[in-house]
Amino acid sequence: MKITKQVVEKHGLNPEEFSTIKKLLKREPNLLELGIFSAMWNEHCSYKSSRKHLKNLPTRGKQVIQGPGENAGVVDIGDNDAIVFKIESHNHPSYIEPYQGAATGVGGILRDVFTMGARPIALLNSIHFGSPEHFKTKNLLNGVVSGIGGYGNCIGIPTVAGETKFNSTYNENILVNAMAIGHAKKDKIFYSKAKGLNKSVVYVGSKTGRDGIHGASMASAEFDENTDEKKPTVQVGDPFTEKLLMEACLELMKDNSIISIQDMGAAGLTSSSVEMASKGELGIELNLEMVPCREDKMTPYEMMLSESQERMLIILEEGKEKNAKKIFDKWDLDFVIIGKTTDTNKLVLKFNNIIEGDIPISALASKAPIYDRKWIKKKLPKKKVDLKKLKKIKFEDALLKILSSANHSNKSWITEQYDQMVMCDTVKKSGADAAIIRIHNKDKAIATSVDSSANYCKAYPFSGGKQIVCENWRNLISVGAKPIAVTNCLNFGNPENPEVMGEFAECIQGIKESCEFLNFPVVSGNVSFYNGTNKKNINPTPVIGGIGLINKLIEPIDHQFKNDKSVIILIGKTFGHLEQSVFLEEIYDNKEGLPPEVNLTNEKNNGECVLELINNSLVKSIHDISSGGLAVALAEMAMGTDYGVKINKPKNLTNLFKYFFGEDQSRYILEIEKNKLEKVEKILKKNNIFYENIGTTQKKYFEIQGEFKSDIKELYKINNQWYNNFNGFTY
Amino acid sequence: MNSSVIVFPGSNCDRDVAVALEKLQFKNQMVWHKETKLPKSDLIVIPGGFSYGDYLRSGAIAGKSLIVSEVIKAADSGRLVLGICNGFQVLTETGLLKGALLRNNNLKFINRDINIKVLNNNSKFSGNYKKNQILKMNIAHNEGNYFTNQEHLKELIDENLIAFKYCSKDGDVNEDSNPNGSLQNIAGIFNSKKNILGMMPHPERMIDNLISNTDGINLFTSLLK
Amino acid sequence: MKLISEKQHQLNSKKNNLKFSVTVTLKKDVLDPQGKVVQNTLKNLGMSNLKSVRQGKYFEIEIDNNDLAAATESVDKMCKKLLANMIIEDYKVNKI
Amino acid sequence: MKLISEKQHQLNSKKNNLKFSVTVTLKKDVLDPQGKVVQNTLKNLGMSNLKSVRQGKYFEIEIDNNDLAAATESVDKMCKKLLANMIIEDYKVNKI
Ligand SMILES: Nc1ncnc2c1ncn2[C@@H]1O[C@H](COP(=O)(O)OP(=O)(O)O)[C@@H](O)[C@H]1O
Ligand SMILES: [Mg+2]
Repeated sequence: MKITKQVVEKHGLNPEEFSTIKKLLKREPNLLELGIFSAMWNEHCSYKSSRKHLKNLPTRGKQVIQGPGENAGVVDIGDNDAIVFKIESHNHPSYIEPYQGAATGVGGILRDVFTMGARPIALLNSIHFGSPEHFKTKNLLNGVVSGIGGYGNCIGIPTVAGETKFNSTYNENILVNAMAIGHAKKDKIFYSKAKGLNKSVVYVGSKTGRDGIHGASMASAEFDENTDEKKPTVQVGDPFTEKLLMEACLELMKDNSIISIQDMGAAGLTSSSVEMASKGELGIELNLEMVPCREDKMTPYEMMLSESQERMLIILEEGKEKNAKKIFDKWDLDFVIIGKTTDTNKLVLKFNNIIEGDIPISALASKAPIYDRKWIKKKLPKKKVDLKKLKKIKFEDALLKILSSANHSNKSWITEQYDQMVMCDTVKKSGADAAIIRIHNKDKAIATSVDSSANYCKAYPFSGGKQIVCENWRNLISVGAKPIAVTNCLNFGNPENPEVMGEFAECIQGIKESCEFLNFPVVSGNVSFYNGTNKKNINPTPVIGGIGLINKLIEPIDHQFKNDKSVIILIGKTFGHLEQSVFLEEIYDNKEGLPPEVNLTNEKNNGECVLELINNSLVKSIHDISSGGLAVALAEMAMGTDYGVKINKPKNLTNLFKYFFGEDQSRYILEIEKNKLEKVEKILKKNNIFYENIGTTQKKYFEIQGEFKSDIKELYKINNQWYNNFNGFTY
Repeated sequence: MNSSVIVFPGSNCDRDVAVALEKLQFKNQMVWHKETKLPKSDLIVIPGGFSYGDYLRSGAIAGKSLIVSEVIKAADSGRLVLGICNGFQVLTETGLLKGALLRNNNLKFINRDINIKVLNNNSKFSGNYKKNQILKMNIAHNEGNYFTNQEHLKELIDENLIAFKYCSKDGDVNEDSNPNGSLQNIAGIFNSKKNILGMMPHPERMIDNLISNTDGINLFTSLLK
Repeated sequence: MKLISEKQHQLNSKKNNLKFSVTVTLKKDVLDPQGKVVQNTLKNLGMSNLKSVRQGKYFEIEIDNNDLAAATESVDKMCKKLLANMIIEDYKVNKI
Repeated sequence: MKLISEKQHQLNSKKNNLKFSVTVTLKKDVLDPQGKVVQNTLKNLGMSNLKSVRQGKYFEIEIDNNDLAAATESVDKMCKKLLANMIIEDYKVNKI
């Protein structure tokens, strides 16, 4: 095929990029080579628009074994144990085919984790849909949820936490982010860097089919009216084969056969082989006729660009081939030596002994374009919302409306579709502020949560970025864990749009400040640009996935009230910040003003002090205050238990709604037994923590004195009915 | 007591049940499905999971594997066989237990704590429970909707072969306490000789208060008597 | 052929019902994990001359309408709207 | 009709392959929750004259054998041995 302008354009490369390719090659590429450049140089693989900004993120710390740049991040949790984790987006495929898109998203992120020698121990997800009224939402929601469950349940890894949000900004572009966590021995982590010459390059796993060709390029292009044409690139996941692949890889990893291992993710065989060679500063030569194929007459182009799932590339130590093959035979998986490492620093592709492609590795990796895209600072909203100008509403109506809303209703109809208990180490599952997963056979555990707040980030990307990190930190603290590191998935619109690029740059700046201040480094992550349609970009939606450590798991804590007549303590100052709150959004559809600002010093002090209280067994239950403010947080602590609260209205109350629905940051609600109050107050005072004693628990009723009283069973019912009303009968 | 846990490709509760067995003093061995001989064991467990991905029908393909013909022989000779979740599905597919497990009636995977009632405690598997005792267990399945023909149902009832039924917290057996549409709320059954038990709930998940509760322990300890 | 179908049609008209079968299959190049496993199992069971298995879905649909054209159209619509996912699947409708 | 099928047959013979379709459906007295939900969903989508939906499985099986009788028999065996669970399901084999 002649490489015309159209062919180049179809590969998502612009004319300048194409001329750079010609310069690097010192000739015209053929179609195979063009395809390979297109895969490696697209946003998804090259991070060409984001790299400059990502460099700002803090990635180091005593606890960090491996930061960004490998398949997943690795942190040290002591005793030769390491936690391997990462989050990744699968937004575009999930919009096109929700079940398979979401399922293969889970499959992909799991491979990233077990590639590094870790046995996956937990899955999380962050899913964002359009407004519930949008005609596509129901189908997408049901498809995505069953796809996530379908894959995770089948492979037998518990899905333990996540977040589900609805906002019209995602009407035409949903977000599906999946996170996986694995456990490895610190001295047995595997990396993708190739080493040594003439080593066997081995293909293992499923056969290669024609699926997902151009998938990686698709992930980096906006949707338009012609999205339909891109449809056949969706892949079907095969969790059963992935389970076999996982067990086989983990079995092979027990001895010292592997030099380097890399999953075939986006851009399949191309990116995996280039990555291994590039990191090892070597060349790789592949004999493509050896590649196990699912269909007849597959071409080298198709083999190199296929995104068939459930495949891996391994570089083996000499003489280990036979033993390795035995393991893969046992698991009924393909195992084929398809090439070798070379000293040419080139990717050489042969098909039946004819050289079909020959590209310097550096041209594909280190010399891939990097852009300093134009970006503009967000213009900040000046206006404060004047409550007096809004229609009056009763406290009761406001609270019930929020509790019954799509975003704040109970999500157990989702989480019950996930096996949360398999592996028998799930100490706290979905519903808690963070999940707790015990390290198998030990008495320590990790905590984990994913968080985002697109409304905050839209209004002021910088404080939004700061806030999500803090919210995540708070969720980990709230189950008694010491936060240690995060992964992040940055879902944004079109980076060629300077406003979007500005949102990106500023969110990262915010994330950086919080992570730095809290010693909460970023060890892995993923960027998803081009979320939007026809020039309408989604609200900036960075998602943070955090890990915390519980050194001694004695009495795990959660947010549910435990006793009658306990004292309720509110930690942190309440100013009554309502702009960008759920209250204004749900009740008045008002999205004006700035989001609440985080004071990092208070955040850190409050969190560390709360942790001290928990570690001294002084706290019965605890919940951080996030979207919905104090009232919603209190309701969440009560619903599903036998205990409600009796809250006194504060004396210096300026406005009831500001106090109860304001979203000021760095706050926690603690349930303290009366006889421990003195001790608790002593510690709080010693640490200079601002706190208020706001009421007590009581049986059966949720009560704000003089304002509102309801049976908690009633609240629970209201909180649980959204999905049934929404869904009716589904397929 | 010696036990064996059969491992199929796609089994994923094999480790969980092995942990439970060992914790409760069984001498356990894992048996890979390609093996043609069973080790000497008093109890054979077919664990939960998604053998062969649950492709075709859950349990169908595992039901055709080599090792299963050995399990059938062992069962016929009176050895104890326990099928949990996918294991129950495998047992019905092999015919060791009658009936079939259909899709849950809401067509969704269900993972939830539920209650079951011990209907028959006069068996090797349930001797340590009290009759009509209410247990809290965890279910996690797509196909737990037990179905059988009228004739067999009558046999199950007449011969007291229903081991467990789904019930409410207070022991009510009714539609509201039926999570998956199972016939008569059936959660587990015996074969006529009561040496085989198939059940959808996961007793191995209920042996540790830190994770859940300890309602599953008596099932394993009953066997030790 | 025509005769039978007419007779059937008359029969159906009496009951005022038309019956269709719908088969939904994965598109040619799309991975069929189920079919693959079934195929391997059958081979392991000794079915040596088996060449390939692809698995799909099957529906039997009864329509309360004796206008064949209209009924066929509505079944077609059902396929497009719900029964088949046109991105990875094809479907076929047959009058039975 | 016949013509096409004959031609196809010849074509298949050349390749030495025979192709069958198998449909597996739940027995009449077995509850079909899947079919029921599909039916309700279709009704909710406005398909008012829908009378009933039953859901089953569909297989396309290629046999490397040009003896029709033998091939049909071996497909039948596959059904009995694996594809259908005769306790709850019926099956039908068709040459295609
Ligand atoms: N898609 C999902 N998958 C798993 N768990 C979910 C999902 N959506 C929500 N959850 C769970 O529901 C609970 C409430 O979610 P959210 O309101 O986002 O919590 P928080 O405000 O503490 O971050 C959390 O425990 C979360 O883990
Ligand atoms: Mg929280």
